[in-house]
Amino acid sequence: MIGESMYQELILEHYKHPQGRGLREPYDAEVHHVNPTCGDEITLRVKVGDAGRIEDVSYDGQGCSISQAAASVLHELTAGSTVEETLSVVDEFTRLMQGRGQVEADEEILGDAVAFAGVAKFPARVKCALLSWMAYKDAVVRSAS
Amino acid sequence: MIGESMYQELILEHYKHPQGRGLREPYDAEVHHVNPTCGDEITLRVKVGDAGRIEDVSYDGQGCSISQAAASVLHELTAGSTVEETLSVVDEFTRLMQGRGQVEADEEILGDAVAFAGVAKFPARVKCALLSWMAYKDAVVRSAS
Amino acid sequence: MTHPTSLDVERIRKDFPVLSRELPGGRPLIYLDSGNSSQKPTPVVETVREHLAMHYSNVGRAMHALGAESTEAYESARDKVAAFIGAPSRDEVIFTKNASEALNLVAHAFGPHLWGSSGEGTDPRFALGPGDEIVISEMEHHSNIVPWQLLVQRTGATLKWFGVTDEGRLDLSTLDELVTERTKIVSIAHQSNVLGTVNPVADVLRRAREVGALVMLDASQSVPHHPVDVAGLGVDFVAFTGHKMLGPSGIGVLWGRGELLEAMPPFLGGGEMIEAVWMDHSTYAPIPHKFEAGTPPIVEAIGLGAAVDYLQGIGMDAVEAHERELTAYALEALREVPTLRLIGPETLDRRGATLSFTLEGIHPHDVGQILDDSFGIAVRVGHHCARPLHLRFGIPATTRASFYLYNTTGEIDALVRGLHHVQKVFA
Amino acid sequence: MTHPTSLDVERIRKDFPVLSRELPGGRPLIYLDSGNSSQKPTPVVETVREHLAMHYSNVGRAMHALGAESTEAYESARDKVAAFIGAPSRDEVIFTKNASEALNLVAHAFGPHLWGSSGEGTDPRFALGPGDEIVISEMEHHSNIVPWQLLVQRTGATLKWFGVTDEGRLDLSTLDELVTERTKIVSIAHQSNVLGTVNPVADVLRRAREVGALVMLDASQSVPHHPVDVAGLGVDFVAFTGHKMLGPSGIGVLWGRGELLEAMPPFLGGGEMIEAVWMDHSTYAPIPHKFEAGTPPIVEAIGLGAAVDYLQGIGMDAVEAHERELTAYALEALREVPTLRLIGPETLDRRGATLSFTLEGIHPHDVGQILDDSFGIAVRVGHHCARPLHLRFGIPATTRASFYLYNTTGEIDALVRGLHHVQKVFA
Ligand SMILES: Cc1ncc(COP(=O)(O)O)c(C=O)c1O
Ligand SMILES: Cc1ncc(COP(=O)(O)O)c(C=O)c1O
Repeated sequence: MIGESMYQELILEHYKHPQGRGLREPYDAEVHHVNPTCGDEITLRVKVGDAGRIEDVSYDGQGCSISQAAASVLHELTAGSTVEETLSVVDEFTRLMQGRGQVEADEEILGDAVAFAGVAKFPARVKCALLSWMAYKDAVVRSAS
Repeated sequence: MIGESMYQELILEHYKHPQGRGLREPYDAEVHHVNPTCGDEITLRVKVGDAGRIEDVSYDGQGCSISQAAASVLHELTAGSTVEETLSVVDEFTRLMQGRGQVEADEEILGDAVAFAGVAKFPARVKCALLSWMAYKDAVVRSAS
Repeated sequence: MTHPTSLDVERIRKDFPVLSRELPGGRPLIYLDSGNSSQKPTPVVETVREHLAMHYSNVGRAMHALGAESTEAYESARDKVAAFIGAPSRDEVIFTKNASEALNLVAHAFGPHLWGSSGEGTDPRFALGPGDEIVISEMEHHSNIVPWQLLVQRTGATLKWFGVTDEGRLDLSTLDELVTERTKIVSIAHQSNVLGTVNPVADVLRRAREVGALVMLDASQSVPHHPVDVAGLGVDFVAFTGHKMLGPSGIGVLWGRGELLEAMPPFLGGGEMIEAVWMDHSTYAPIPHKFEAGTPPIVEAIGLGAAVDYLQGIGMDAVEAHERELTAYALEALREVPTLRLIGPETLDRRGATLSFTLEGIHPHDVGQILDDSFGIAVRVGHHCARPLHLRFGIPATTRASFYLYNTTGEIDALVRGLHHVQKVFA
Repeated sequence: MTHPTSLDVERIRKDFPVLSRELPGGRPLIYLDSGNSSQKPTPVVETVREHLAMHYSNVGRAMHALGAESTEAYESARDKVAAFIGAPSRDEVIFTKNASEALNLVAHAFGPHLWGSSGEGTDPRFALGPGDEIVISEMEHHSNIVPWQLLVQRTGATLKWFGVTDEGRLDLSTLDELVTERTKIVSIAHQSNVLGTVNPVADVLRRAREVGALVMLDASQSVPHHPVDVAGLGVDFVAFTGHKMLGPSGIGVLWGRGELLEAMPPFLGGGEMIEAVWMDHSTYAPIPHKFEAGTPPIVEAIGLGAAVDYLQGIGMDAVEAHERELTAYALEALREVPTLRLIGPETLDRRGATLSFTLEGIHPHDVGQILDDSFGIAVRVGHHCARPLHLRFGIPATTRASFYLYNTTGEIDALVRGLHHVQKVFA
């Protein structure tokens, strides 16, 4: 596999061994998002604890390796961070994904999620990568209200 | 002026010295045709005599040199011929004009009207050349009914 | 008689410089996505370049040397396309920007129009309102679905459709209930862009004629790959697109029976489609110009003309025969890939060189991207703008390989090797 | 500060190979018809060639190396165009096939729509029926007249228009009576393609805003020749066309305020403009894709991107200044031609480099053709797709010379010599 590949080992790892997969209790909000273009779907729950710290992000869904791995990476990155911190990661991830491969990823902020940089060149795949992240953003907003 | 020119001396001659111009009596049919694209217009009268011979084609109008010269040449070519003969000339002239410069003109049939061959390359001018000829065809049909 | 398969694929490949290109990372290119869009041979590219650089000007309206050259080249392209599809008259060939515009153009001809001020009432064949029906099929490309959905929303008419059988054929068992006296037009694909199925035009046409309905073919996937004779087919409208038949992007074609095109109201308004304009009304140019508003895709039409020349130089019979050989080979070769499920006819009977399939447990997105990443194999993955057809088969997406005159059996072997590799990666 | 006129016309001319071409009969080419369509510089031609030959594939939907290259190039062209016209967002730039399609697209947004099934009602700003009014002007190109005529025929609304003064200015004396609470949209040329007049956008916009009407500019003749900043102008929609600004044929642009584009119903239906499709309804993609049905003019957009790069490399200020010099020179030079009557402003005040005129007793068709025949001078003759404007001046046609960055004062001298010759021929 070539260097530029979209299929970084890390993505395949997360796809084959998803972190935190499965829906768990307790949770503050649950959302269900679908990508109508390709049929990928995700159900995602958020539990926010004291001081606005994420206690758990649990999820289930189906779709391609990109959408599944993105959910797994999301689970890892959010664990233990404050809502605010995670939302800035979501923003940076969104910026990277919508940058058509022209945007430099900020590894400081994104951590493992930089592995998705190659996806940004394929508009049709961007939504796969963003599905769980958008669901997460939605769930966080709902949990606050 | 170059060889391929649309402005054959003959066209300029007819434009400057139009043959048979002016509306005359008697006549069997009168028509008025307009080219809405460029505003050229013509009024044309036909007098058919014994044995279907054209006795007179008289006309008046305004427009570019091509449309004016075409009417003058028409007057000359029809004089003394049978209706049938003239209609085959009209057909050949139409074929030449609509041939986009790809059609060989039949000089036998067309006589002086071959001078218009260069016009066929300019779709916007084809209608100028055809204006009086179409009016003539129309007038002949009407004179017969 | 020459053997119809006498197509020299190695010589042909030399005309397509991109086929010898090296992709980033040193991958070769194995292009199996011509159903999406085809590559362009050097004569087409050079025709476009030469015209843009040395002969360009606007057409029709310009009365100077360059104007004459451009107009002649543009109108010659119309002659070429007309001859290529057996159109009874060159004036029946309308240049659009793609097949989608051609389909929308016909859809927009229907309705309760008020063309009164230009002296035309609605021709009864195009009068459409509540109670009237339009029939399409479940295997259509979105471009032959959405224009009709928008039309029934505008007019209150009803949209109906043929189902698709498990083998990927048009389900004609309901033909007589579906196409009735209420039907104004039946619009179906000549060849499916997913299944490869070639539809039985004559059967549909016979019923449509019985009830007085018009028939339109979306020939986007047939005209590039088979000899197509519109007069012989006997339908009313045919739409196709230049970029799938070796031509440039930005050019499509609507062919229609002259008498119908003349009866239709104009679609887009603007320069070139008029006869005379006053502030409060206009009269329209004769066809084909009536439907070509504004500066047309000049160089694109000329490039399409060059593509038609190229295809005719090889011969559409030879193209068809070559693709048939590739299809036979691929149907056989794909059989050995474990868990591969073909969506569409499994035999050569009435099908073209488009093969869509799924691999158990592996999302087509992943199949396509690994094929590309690892081997430079370009296939299409997703629903191929035919989502209802995928819903029909209960799958969100497929992987599609589609062949053209420049493809080889060696490339099909590479695809099979690639699919084995994909299965290893996701094992 | 650099002098704005620092445009090296001799260097620029080398980028346009056709300008050194010899026409049949050994004539040089003197191209004064850029208002009709411009010539193309080598970087544009080469970008088109290179993309067609080596990087081509369909965009958006394709997930392979060529698909990524093509998509990236296509979407970059959108970025370039957006930056060129100062669009607040790239998503507000919609690629059409020409300016005419852009104008028709906006006209089709109006009506008593039934977009219910896709969850959208008609936005009140686009609801149009009897009693509602649309305002254009008497100096419009047919492409900004006929789409509105067709719209009022479909809907029963009323079309009104600004008159034109004897000097060729928009007659604003009736502004308040013309643009009223009943007006839904005012659509006018930014610069007239016959008169050269640059219209006072701010005055019209102020009144439109007072009454809540939308404003569209037909910028086909301004964007190629002046720095244009759509946000600064403050209007709602702007249409222009690639082939007049050094780009290929087959590509146009609609810019619109994002919020309005989102509120508008889709126009053409098909692939790429959808979010999801079922047989009985569909949901639509976000802008810009919502308005780009089917395979877009891919290579054409990329070529337009290269044209924008070229123009920006020279600087639109420099282009404008150069054309201003040419216009000043031409206004002066044409004065010495006997019986020449200029139609349009006689001074440099608010006018572009387009000069239309008549010669007494000589039909413009004859003027144009003799200029071409004898000297290779390409001008446009006729009504230039603005027949109502010619009716307004009581003339069937004019001769029009229009200049661009590659023209020289020497070419204007040739035109003047040519006109003297024409007068001799017909004396
Ligand atoms: C002012 C104006 N509007 C609209 C158009 C139409 O542009 P197009 O022919 O590219 O659609 C033109 C040019 O033809 C024009 O000059
Ligand atoms: C069957 C079919 N119809 C219509 C189209 C639409 O063609 P275009 O995208 O050129 O409008 C396509 C291709 O995309 C197709 O495969």
